This record gives sequence, structure tokens and C-alpha cells, in this order.
Amino acid sequence: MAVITMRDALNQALREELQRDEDVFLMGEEVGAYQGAYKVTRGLLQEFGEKRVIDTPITELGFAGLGVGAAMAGLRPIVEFMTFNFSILATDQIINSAAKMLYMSGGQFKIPIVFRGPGGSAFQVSSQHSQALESWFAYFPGLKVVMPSTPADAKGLLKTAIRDDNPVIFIEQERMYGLKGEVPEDPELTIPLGKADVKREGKDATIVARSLMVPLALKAAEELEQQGISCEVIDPRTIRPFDIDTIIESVKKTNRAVVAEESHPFCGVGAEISAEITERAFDYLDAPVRRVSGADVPMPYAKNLENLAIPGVAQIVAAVREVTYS
Amino acid sequence: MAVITMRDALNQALREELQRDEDVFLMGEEVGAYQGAYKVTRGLLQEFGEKRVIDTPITELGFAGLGVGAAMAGLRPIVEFMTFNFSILATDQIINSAAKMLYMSGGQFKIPIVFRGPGGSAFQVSSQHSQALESWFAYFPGLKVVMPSTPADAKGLLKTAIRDDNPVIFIEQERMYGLKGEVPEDPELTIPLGKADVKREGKDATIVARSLMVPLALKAAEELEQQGISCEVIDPRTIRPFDIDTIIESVKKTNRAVVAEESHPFCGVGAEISAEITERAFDYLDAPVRRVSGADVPMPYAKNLENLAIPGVAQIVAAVREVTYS
Amino acid sequence: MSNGATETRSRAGADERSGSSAIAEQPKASASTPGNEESKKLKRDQKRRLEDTDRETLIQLFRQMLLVRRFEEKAAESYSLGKIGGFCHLYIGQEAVAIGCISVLRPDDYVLTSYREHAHAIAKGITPEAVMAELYGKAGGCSHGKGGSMHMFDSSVNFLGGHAIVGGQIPLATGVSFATKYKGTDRVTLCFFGEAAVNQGSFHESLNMAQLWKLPCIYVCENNQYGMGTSLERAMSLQDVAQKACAYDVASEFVDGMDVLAVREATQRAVERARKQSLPTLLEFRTYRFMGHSMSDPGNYRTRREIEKHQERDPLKLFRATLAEEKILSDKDFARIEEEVKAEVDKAVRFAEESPEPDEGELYTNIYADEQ
Amino acid sequence: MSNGATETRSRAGADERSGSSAIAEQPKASASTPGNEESKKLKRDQKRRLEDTDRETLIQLFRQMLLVRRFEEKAAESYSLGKIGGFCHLYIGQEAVAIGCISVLRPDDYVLTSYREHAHAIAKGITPEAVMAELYGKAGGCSHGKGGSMHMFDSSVNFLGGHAIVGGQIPLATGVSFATKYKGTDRVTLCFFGEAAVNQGSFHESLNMAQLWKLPCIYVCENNQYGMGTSLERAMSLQDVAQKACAYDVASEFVDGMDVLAVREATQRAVERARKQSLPTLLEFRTYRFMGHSMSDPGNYRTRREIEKHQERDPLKLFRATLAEEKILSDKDFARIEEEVKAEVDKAVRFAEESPEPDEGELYTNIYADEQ
Ligand SMILES: Cc1ncc(C[n+]2csc(CCOP(=O)(O)OP(=O)(O)O)c2C)c(N)n1
Ligand SMILES: Cc1ncc(C[n+]2csc(CCOP(=O)(O)OP(=O)(O)O)c2C)c(N)n1
Ligand SMILES: [Mg+2]
Ligand SMILES: [Mg+2]
Repeated sequence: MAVITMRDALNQALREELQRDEDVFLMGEEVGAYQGAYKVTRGLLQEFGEKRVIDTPITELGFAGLGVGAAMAGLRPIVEFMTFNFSILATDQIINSAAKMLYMSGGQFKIPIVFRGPGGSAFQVSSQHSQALESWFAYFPGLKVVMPSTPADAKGLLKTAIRDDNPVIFIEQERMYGLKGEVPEDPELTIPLGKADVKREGKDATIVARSLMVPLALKAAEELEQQGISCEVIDPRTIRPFDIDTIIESVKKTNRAVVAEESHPFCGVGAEISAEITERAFDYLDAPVRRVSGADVPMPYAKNLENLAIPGVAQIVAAVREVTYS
Repeated sequence: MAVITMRDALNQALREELQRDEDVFLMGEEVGAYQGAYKVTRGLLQEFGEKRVIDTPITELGFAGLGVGAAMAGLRPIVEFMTFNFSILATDQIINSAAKMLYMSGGQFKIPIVFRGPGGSAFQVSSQHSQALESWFAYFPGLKVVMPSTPADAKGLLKTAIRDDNPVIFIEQERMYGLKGEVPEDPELTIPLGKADVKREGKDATIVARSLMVPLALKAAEELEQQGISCEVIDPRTIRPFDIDTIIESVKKTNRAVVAEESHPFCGVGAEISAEITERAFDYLDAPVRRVSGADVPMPYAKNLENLAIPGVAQIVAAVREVTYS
Repeated sequence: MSNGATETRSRAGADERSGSSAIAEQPKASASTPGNEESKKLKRDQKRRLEDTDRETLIQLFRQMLLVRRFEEKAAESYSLGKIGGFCHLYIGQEAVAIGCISVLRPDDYVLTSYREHAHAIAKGITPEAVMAELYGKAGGCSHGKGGSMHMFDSSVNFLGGHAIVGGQIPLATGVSFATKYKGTDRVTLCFFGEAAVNQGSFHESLNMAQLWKLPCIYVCENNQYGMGTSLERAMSLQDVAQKACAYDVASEFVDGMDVLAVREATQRAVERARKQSLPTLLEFRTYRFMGHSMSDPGNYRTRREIEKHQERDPLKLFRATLAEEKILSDKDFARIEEEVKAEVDKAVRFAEESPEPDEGELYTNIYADEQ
Repeated sequence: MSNGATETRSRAGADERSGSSAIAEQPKASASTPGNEESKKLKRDQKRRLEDTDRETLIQLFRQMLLVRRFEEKAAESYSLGKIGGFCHLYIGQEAVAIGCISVLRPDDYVLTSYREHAHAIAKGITPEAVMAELYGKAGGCSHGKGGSMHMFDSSVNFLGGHAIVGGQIPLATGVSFATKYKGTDRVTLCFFGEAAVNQGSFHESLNMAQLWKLPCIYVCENNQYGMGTSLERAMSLQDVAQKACAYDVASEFVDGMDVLAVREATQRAVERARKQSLPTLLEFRTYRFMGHSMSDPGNYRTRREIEKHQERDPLKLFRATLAEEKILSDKDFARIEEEVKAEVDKAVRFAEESPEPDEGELYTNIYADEQ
């Protein structure tokens, strides 16, 4: 298996799906001539031409809506947000058009579209350019939300998302584009949406982590191993639909759970996971579910403050020790 | 004390604050000549004139941003969204400008603005016009979020919100405008933000309900009283800042909690409350916190389906019986 | 304006193109206070256009306008009886626009519009039964009762809604036309919206993309001069909607929306441009809403007198008069058509009354395509 | 365009007002490929304007342009050394716009702009120290290290940011001007944005409100012909930004943004209009960005040759040449100013280096006004 970056894994997925289906096209700011602000779309304009790789004006609401309309008429758009921060301008079309169209049309109009781009914390770009929005989208029935944490997952999940007949919010972590990992060559490699992945097995505590927090959770698990605490690390990978069963199964075994996320805590995905675990596995819990979340503040610019705002290995370790009363 | 509707209580609050402070002005679609789409602003144009009561074009992003700018320059805008459904178009200015300005300017620019209007479920207007968005706004540090359930609370909280130096999201329930209740005449009546209100005392179970669910929770409590189950009903009133202490205090007494909300469940405020209760009162809980939420579907138009989508007294009763194992 | 597609506009002379607010007044004046001269001239134009239209089409146009008029009257009645819930935005007074525009389309062309869409839905081929049943929130409705008054859909006739966020359908329609071009077809997309929607950013963003990418989308602004209770003047700094096309180099026309044949003619030109050259057009039809914004509108933002003045140019009345004068239809014919239309509307109501409520299980269907 | 505020534009003749795409080319041509004729003419205009400007102001303008040029060069250096993080959008090549515009403002007038704002911040009166320290993310920065490169603020000089969502500052500035009018002052608000921001709905929505409510806001489009890697032609169907004012009946001008005195003159007219008549203006300044969009821009979307062509009209070079020819400044003077400016920039860097990081406790301050 080739070892490639998250960036290149995503690029492969896009290339393969564009090759596979004429109805798939890619649009967004700087996805073409510029080769993508983060180079995820490198080479695609050259290979597929201007018809299928389209540079848009800076009009997020407009081109998001255009994408949804194109999907209504039978195409399968991939709309890139240069970063998900800018999707805030397009939420009306994502929520009111993409997510609800199938339902309010009584099942007549499915919207096979992928909205993708980097999300979560970036490097020193302050609060308007550094935030986690997955809970916003996951709140709405009709949308699917995906957040990969490895190159292989990224490729397999993106290919599935593009083939899915529903609107999918696909959030790539801006800080993880350079992350390397093994990726199978298989052009038919797809990973089902709604299936969590146990990234590490363990018996004393369950750590549920997504996106940027997965590698940190694995590091924490190693540290804890030294301290004699065996952690199971689960990456839900898809936030909606959410594979709660895999998590409950694990918690019934470990009786303890920690949720790690870089997002704000209030009404975040961690809150949902914590509530769900408690509702379904209350009698198995030896300790309350602990959340390790990003600081409940807008993201500051200064490096030292930014570092404090994003959870690290230490906080995850501490939380696990807390739930294991060790 | 006069018995008036929620609509008139809000109208009084607006009038009194407009009288009290020259820097307060009101803007939105149809707030003036039309007297408000839901008549909350009735008479205000006549009393305060076109300078202070301004009808806007249908440009939610534009006038929300205009309001934030006016606040930067020292005014205290009240921006009405005809319904909060339309605030989705303005989220960029609400989140990226209003919520973050004070922080990213290092404390130099406070944004004293109120975004208000009806939210939650309406009557048979389908999915684009019937949804609960409080969790969206409550997710972001920098915003305050208020949801009154009685005319007196509505008046006292709105007056406080207008005097608050922070951006406040004030969500009125579209179905409750006609609800009547006693409201003190006192023009200085204000209710602090971040203070929950115990609407009914009880000892067997705690029901946390907000907005539309409060009257239903009280009805449920009465029914349960007949069945020998005594319920405490708590209305947080403010979602951010959230008065968790009052709720924890209650749960330590009742050892059981149910959260009732009309919003979708996933990453909703109920999830946050459930997670918080478990984190802080785990050892006091005799049963897992139960959530009674709106159906996890876009709001349908047909009356029979719509009724099924919104939680009723029966579901709240059932949930309480579940947590009390009765 | 460019592409010389300004027939109607250019009547008023060159300075009309200068973008000064002066012109903004011209069309407004022409439509809202029809002088005697004006209406004589309109009559002449209409006669001229009559010649170019075959009898069958003329009758069909009249029949359809009458049908949607009676349909809306009946909807209002059912609403008052509490049989229809939610909002209910009636189209009475604007019939010439939807009927005229859609009459020149091919069945495989697309239509998207706002919440004020009953007439458009019927004109595009959804049965009055299915539309009325949707208003009733019944299983037999065109959206199976899930969409309601503001969200009519029918994929089989290429009617793509029914959208309730002001301006929301504009980027969607732009995307539909993007898809027809992408697929190499010559299908045209018609997008209706009110003049107040023009103030939304989505209008601005869409017209730029449409001209930039040469999309076969026709943007139809139904300028009924009010957005709810707010008159054009109170919401728009430059009230000449067609003129706004100049900011995007999009072709545009200002047309009398009370004259169904003028509407047809202008739409035909736009359809040509879209089909043959794959270019967008902005059409402004000046019309007027005779009823309230929705059934709950107190309507105290305008005078009876103003409404009556506009009712003198009731599109149905105007067209009927022309057809009579030209002896295309006799009083007997009109009576017969009234009969047929009444029967059709009654049938729609019966169907709606008898259609069952959606099955309760429907609450949880159509959320994701997978389960389909 | 209306209000006759089209001096610069009207040079090219009447048809320029017709909104046809032809004119869209004209200004582009004039700025991006300056023919010999052109530049001779520009020289003449510039001389004429010299007479109307006192010596002190001329020197101050040059000094400021040089200061922000050297400041940006130093910022680039510090960025390469890893002392500045995040993005860093340099202003090199556009100095004549920020310096020219802001030079005609009163201290109590407001300025809002985008993330490319180092020069505007300094021009409005924030010290180079405070701006550099903010780039370094230090406590001594004008936003105390919390805003960074894209979010400079200083309430004491009425500099209201520094906004990173393209187009986001446009409604904000409209609101600031709403407040100044509401309070009965004659303060003016200047809002800067790039040409790509014009495609955002917020531009459209704001200009309509500004003219509808007669707000004293000046919308300054810095047309540097690229939005990141996308050229004007690839993003805008009608590339004549000033022309877009016709959709709102807003006064507008197209001006050479490489000529600091032309910028000043046009801005003066707009300020007059805002202060005296409380009316908005849209100003389009054609300029060019000599560096990448940000420090990480590979820049392969344009040729060296194209950049060099524009560098022939480097605003600093042009102005220096004029001042020299007119004997307003001697080589000795220029040398001295260079010295002073260099010292000032070095001082800024020293300050930034020595300024402490924000206290860790600052992470949880300034979230709500209450705690203040
Ligand atoms: C984004 C948004 N804002 C406000 C509303 C409420 N609303 C519904 S229709 C309407 C007026 C629209 O007027 P216009 O666009 O002229 O269409 P018309 O109703 O006249 O056909 C308003 C304000 C809405 N549905 N969506
Ligand atoms: C809403 C939004 N979309 C995209 C971006 C990313 N972005 C930052 S600057 C920029 C180009 C803007 O170009 P222009 O408006 O011409 O200003 P310039 O950079 O040329 O000064 C883009 C796409 C953003 N910051 N905000
Ligand atoms: Mg209208
Ligand atoms: Mg630019």
C-alpha cells in the first residue's frame, strides 16, 4: 500500500469519481487554475477541463444554491468551500434547500451533492477563520456529516459520499492535510457512511474522538498504557448517521467514556454523544462521561493563546484518569 | 397586575426601552407601517417615528450587518427577524461579526444588539418556516440566547436584553404570542439573564422545559400529580449563559431528570443539558436523563403529521414515568 | 442593457439607458396609473399581437387564466372554512404573467418559483386536484401533503417548486439551467420571483454567474409593486428592476404584466435567446396583487381606491374584452368556458376533500434517499 | 450613473454610460496596459493636481506611502523568519489608494476594511509599532494579539477593522454610517473592499440600503484585478465595477488607483457628497497587487511580465518622479525620508519583538462585555 498524505488521498478520491461518472463535477473558489487553496484539487482542471472543474466567483450562497439546483436536475455536484468558515454564508441553501428538498417534495427530489472543504482549527488565523461547525450541520435531518481522520478513511469516505444520493457535509481538518498514512490502491475502495471505526482496542475506558482529536487520542492511549490503563479509541467517522451502537458496545465493556473534540462544548457533538451514552448505557457506567472540548471562546490569533484553546494529549489523559478514578 | 398576551408584553418592553434610551432603535421587515407581521411592534412607528422604527428591504444579511455596524458606532439596535427562519441568511453577521467582535478587537468593540423574532414551530407552514435554531446560536461564545415562556418573563427578559451590552438572540415562540398572563406594571421590571426559574416545585422528578414546552410540562406535572408523582418544572429562560446550578440543585433533590424541547434532538440544547446534569450529578441520578424532543424530521405541512412532530403532554408524562420507573 | 433585447424599454428613448433614477419612474407610471393614451396604445399592441397567435392558443390562454382565477377564489373560500392551514398566498391579479410565460415553454423546460405558486403549478401541468389536495395537506397532493401551499412539486412535469425563502429559488434555478447546459440539452429554465426578492443577495450572485457562464435561465420578476406591506419605493433605491440587469450585462425587458400577449411575446424572445444562444434574460413584468399578501393580511398599507384603479386593468377583464371585440369568443363561449372551469375547480375541491390524510408513517419517510 | 459624479468616467464619452460590456473593457485597458498616450495624459493630470495641493501634504503623502511600503517589506521578512504566523496579505502596489483616500478624512471619520489592512490601519493613525506587534501576536498589538493580521482595530482612531469574511465589512460600514446620521453628526464612513467582494450579496444589499436611506458611506473598491488567483474577467460578467452603481442609483467614479492625487481628488468629491448631502458613493480605484495574495501564494496564475508591466506604474515611483520633476523634493530630501522611514519601521519591529505574549488569562477575557 502506498503511503500518501490526506491531501493526496482526497485528490485521488476526487479524480477517481470524476473519471467514474460524467455527472460528477467540482466547483468552488480556486479549485481550478489555482489548483485549490490547499491543493486538494491539484491537477483536476488539467485532467477534466473547464466543463467539470469550475472556478467560482466569491459568492458562497449563490454557488451552493446553484449546486443544489444542478442536483435537482440530475447532476452530482461536489461543492468545495475554500474553508467551511465560509459555508456560514451558504447555510440557507444547505439547510433550507439541500436538506429539506426530498422531504418537502414528498420524496420527488433527491439532492446528491457533497459540500466539502477544510474545517476546524487552522494555524493562527483568528476567530473568523478557525471554528468547528459539524454540530450545526449534524443538527439537521436530511444532511449527512462526515469527518475523516486518516488518509485511507478520507479517500474511502469521500468516494462513498460522492456516490451517496443525499447531501453530504464532508469536513476535512485544515491541520491534517499533510498527515501521511497507508492507502489501498483499489479504485473501488469505499467506506460506508454511518460506520464507526475502532482505532485501538482496550478494556478500561472508551475514548470517542473525531478528526484532529483521533491522533491525539491514540497518543493519549499510549501514554495511559504506560500507566496501566488500557483505552479503546473509537472514531465515529460519520457524525450523521451516527453509529452509536459501536460506542455503546465498547462502553458496556469498559464502563467508562471520554469524548474528545476540538469544537466548542455547548450543544456540540460531544454533548450528543455523552447524552446518548448515558441514555443507553447508564447501568454500565462507573463514572459520568467526560467531555474534552475546545475552549469556549472565539479562536484567538496569538500562538500561545491558540495553543491553549485547542485540547491536547494532556487533557485527554487527565479526563481518562478522572473517569477511571486513577 | 394586568393580564396581557405575550405579544403585548413584548410590545410594552419595546415601547418602554425606546422611550428610555434615544440610542435604541428598531428595524426589520414590516415592523413599521405594517405594525409587525405578528403585531409585536404595533403602534411603535406612530409613537417613535421613522427615525427609530425602520422598515427594511428583504435583505437579512444586509440589515443584520447594518445593525452590528450601528452597534459598533454606539447605537443599541433591536433587529427583528420576521421569523428566525430567515436569520439563517444572516448567520455570518451574527456569528462572525456580532459574537466575535469584542474578542477579536481585544475588548475594544462591544456589540449591544438584540436580534429578536418568532422561532420554533409555527402552524402548518412546512419545513422552511418551522424550526428551532437556539442550539445554533447557543453554540457560540459571545452570544446570549433567551427564550421566554410567559408574558412576564418575556417583558422582563427583553428589557434586560436591550440593556445588555452583548449581542442577544431573543427567540419568541410563534405559537405563544396569544398566550395570556399577569405582567407587573413596573416600567423598571427586568429579569437577569442567566437565571433559571422554578415554575413548579416537586420532589420526585425534575422537568427542564423551555419556551413552548413549559406550559406542556406544567400540564404533565399536574397529570403526574394525580398519579402520585411530584414534578419540579424548571425553565432556564436563558440558554446562554445557562443556569445549570439551579437544575443540579433540583436533580440532587429529585434524582431524576427529563428535558423537554420542541427542537430536533441531535446536538440540541437538550443534549447539552443532559450531558451537564450527568457530568455534575452522576452520583445523584437514579435513572438516566431522558430527552423528549421534536421529531428528527423536517417539519411536514399536513396537520396530522405536524402534530406528530411536536412533543405533547403525553410524551413528557411517559418520559417522567420512565425515569421514575413507575 | 445590452444584446439589444430592450424592445419594450427602448420605446422611451435613449436617456432611458443612462441609469438615472428618472427612468425608474417611467415604467412605474405607465403601469400603476394607466392614462387614457397609454391604455389606447396597449389595446393597439394587443390587437397586433392577436394576429400572430392562433385561435386555439388564445382560447387556451383565456381558459387557463380563468381557471387559476377561479381556483384561487375557491382556495380562499376553503381557507376561510379552515380546510386549508398555514399561509396561503393568492395570485389573483397576476394571472397574465404565469399563464403567458409558461404557455411558450416546452414540457421538458423547467419552472421554479416562490410560495405564490398555485397558478404556476397548474400552468406547468400539475392538475388542480393535486394542487388543491396539497393545500388541504392530503396524501393526494402533488407533494403528498408534506410541502403544502408554499412547496408544490411535480417532477413529472418539471415543476421544481415552490420555495419559501425569499430569493431562495434564484440560485436553484441558476443551477438547474447549469445542469441543462452541462448535459448538452437545449432545455430552458424559468425562474419566477417577486420584486422584493431582487433586494436579496441571491439575486445579485445568481445573475452574475448566469451571464458569466452563459446559462439558459430566464429570470422573471413579477413586479406587483409590494413586498408584503412594503411598496417598491420604500424598499428599492432604484425601482426599475429591468434596469438592474445593466450591472451584469444581462439582457432585460420591462413589460406590461397585465397583458397576457405582451407577456408571451417577451417571454418568447427570452426563450429564443436561452435556447439558441444559451444566454440569460431578466424580464420585469409590472403587475398588481388584488388580494392581500396572504390570507391574514389586513392590507391597511394601501387604499381601496388604489386597488380599484388597478382592477380596471384586470388582466382577465382586458383579455376577455379583446377576445370579445375581435369576435374570437362569443358570450355563449365565455359562458361555456366559465361552466367548464367551475366544474374543474369543484372537481379539484371534491378530490381534495376526499383524499386521505397522509399515513402517519409518512412522518419518517423521505428524510434520506437511501430508504427509498 | 447619476448625480453627475462621473468626471473621470465621462472622459471616455457618452456610450460609456450605456451599460454595454464595451465600457467594461475601457478602464481595464487604461490601467492594465498603459499606452504611451495614456501615461502622458496621466502625468499632465497629476501636475495639474499638484498645484492644488500644499507642499506639506505632498510630502506627507509620499512619506506615508513609503512608510507602508517599507512596513510591508519588513512584515514579509519577519513572516519568512517565522515570527509572524497565519496569513499575511501584503498591500505593496496599492499604497496610493489607502494613503490617498484616508488623507482627506477627519480624525473622527470611520474606516473599515478587509484583511489586507496594514496600510489602512497605519494611515488612519495606528502606530506601526501596534500594527507590527499585532502581526507578531503580542500583547502590545492594536488588538492585543487576539485579532492578528486580519483583524486590526483601534477605537481611539476610529479604525473599525480588519474583517476576514469577504464582503463582511460592507454591511458593517453601512451600519456605522447609519449611526453617524442617526446621531446627527456629519462624520463620514469609508469602506474598503476588493473587486471580488463586489460579487457577494452583501455588496448588493448594502448599496441598496445606503441609497434608500441616504447614508454617508463611501464604498471604495480597490480593484487590483485579482481575487486570489482569479482574474476579474473570470469572476465578473460585467467587469466595470463603477458601472454597477447604476443598479442602485448610487453616484460612482472610476479612478486610476496608481495616482495618489487622483485618488485624493475623487475621494474629496465623495466626502463632500457624504458630509454635505448625506449620500453614498461607489469609488472604483484600478490598481494592482505586486506581491502574492498572501505569503503562501505560488502566483502561477499570472506572468512575471504582467507584474513588471504594472510595476512600471508603481504608485510610489510615479509620485516620486513627479515630486522630483516639480522640485518639491530633492534627492537629499528623499534620502532623508528613506532614513526616517527605515528608522520608524525598525522601531516597530523592535517593539513587536520586545512586546510580551498575551497573558494566558487573556484566553478567557473579552468574550462578554459584562466581565469588563
Ligand atoms: C428570506 C425571507 N425573508 C422574509 C420572508 C417573509 N416574506 C414572505 S413573502 C415576503 C414578501 C415578498 O415580496 P415579493 O418578493 O415582492 O413577492 P410577492 O409576495 O409580492 O409575490 C416576505 C417578506 C421570507 N419568506 N423569506
Ligand atoms: C466569504 C469568504 N470567501 C472566501 C474567502 C477566502 N478569500 C480571502 S481573500 C479572497 C480573495 C478576495 O479578493 P478581493 O476581494 O479582490 O480582495 P483582494 O484580496 O484582491 O484585496 C478569498 C477568496 C474569505 N475570506 N471569505
Ligand atoms: Mg411583490
Ligand atoms: Mg482583488
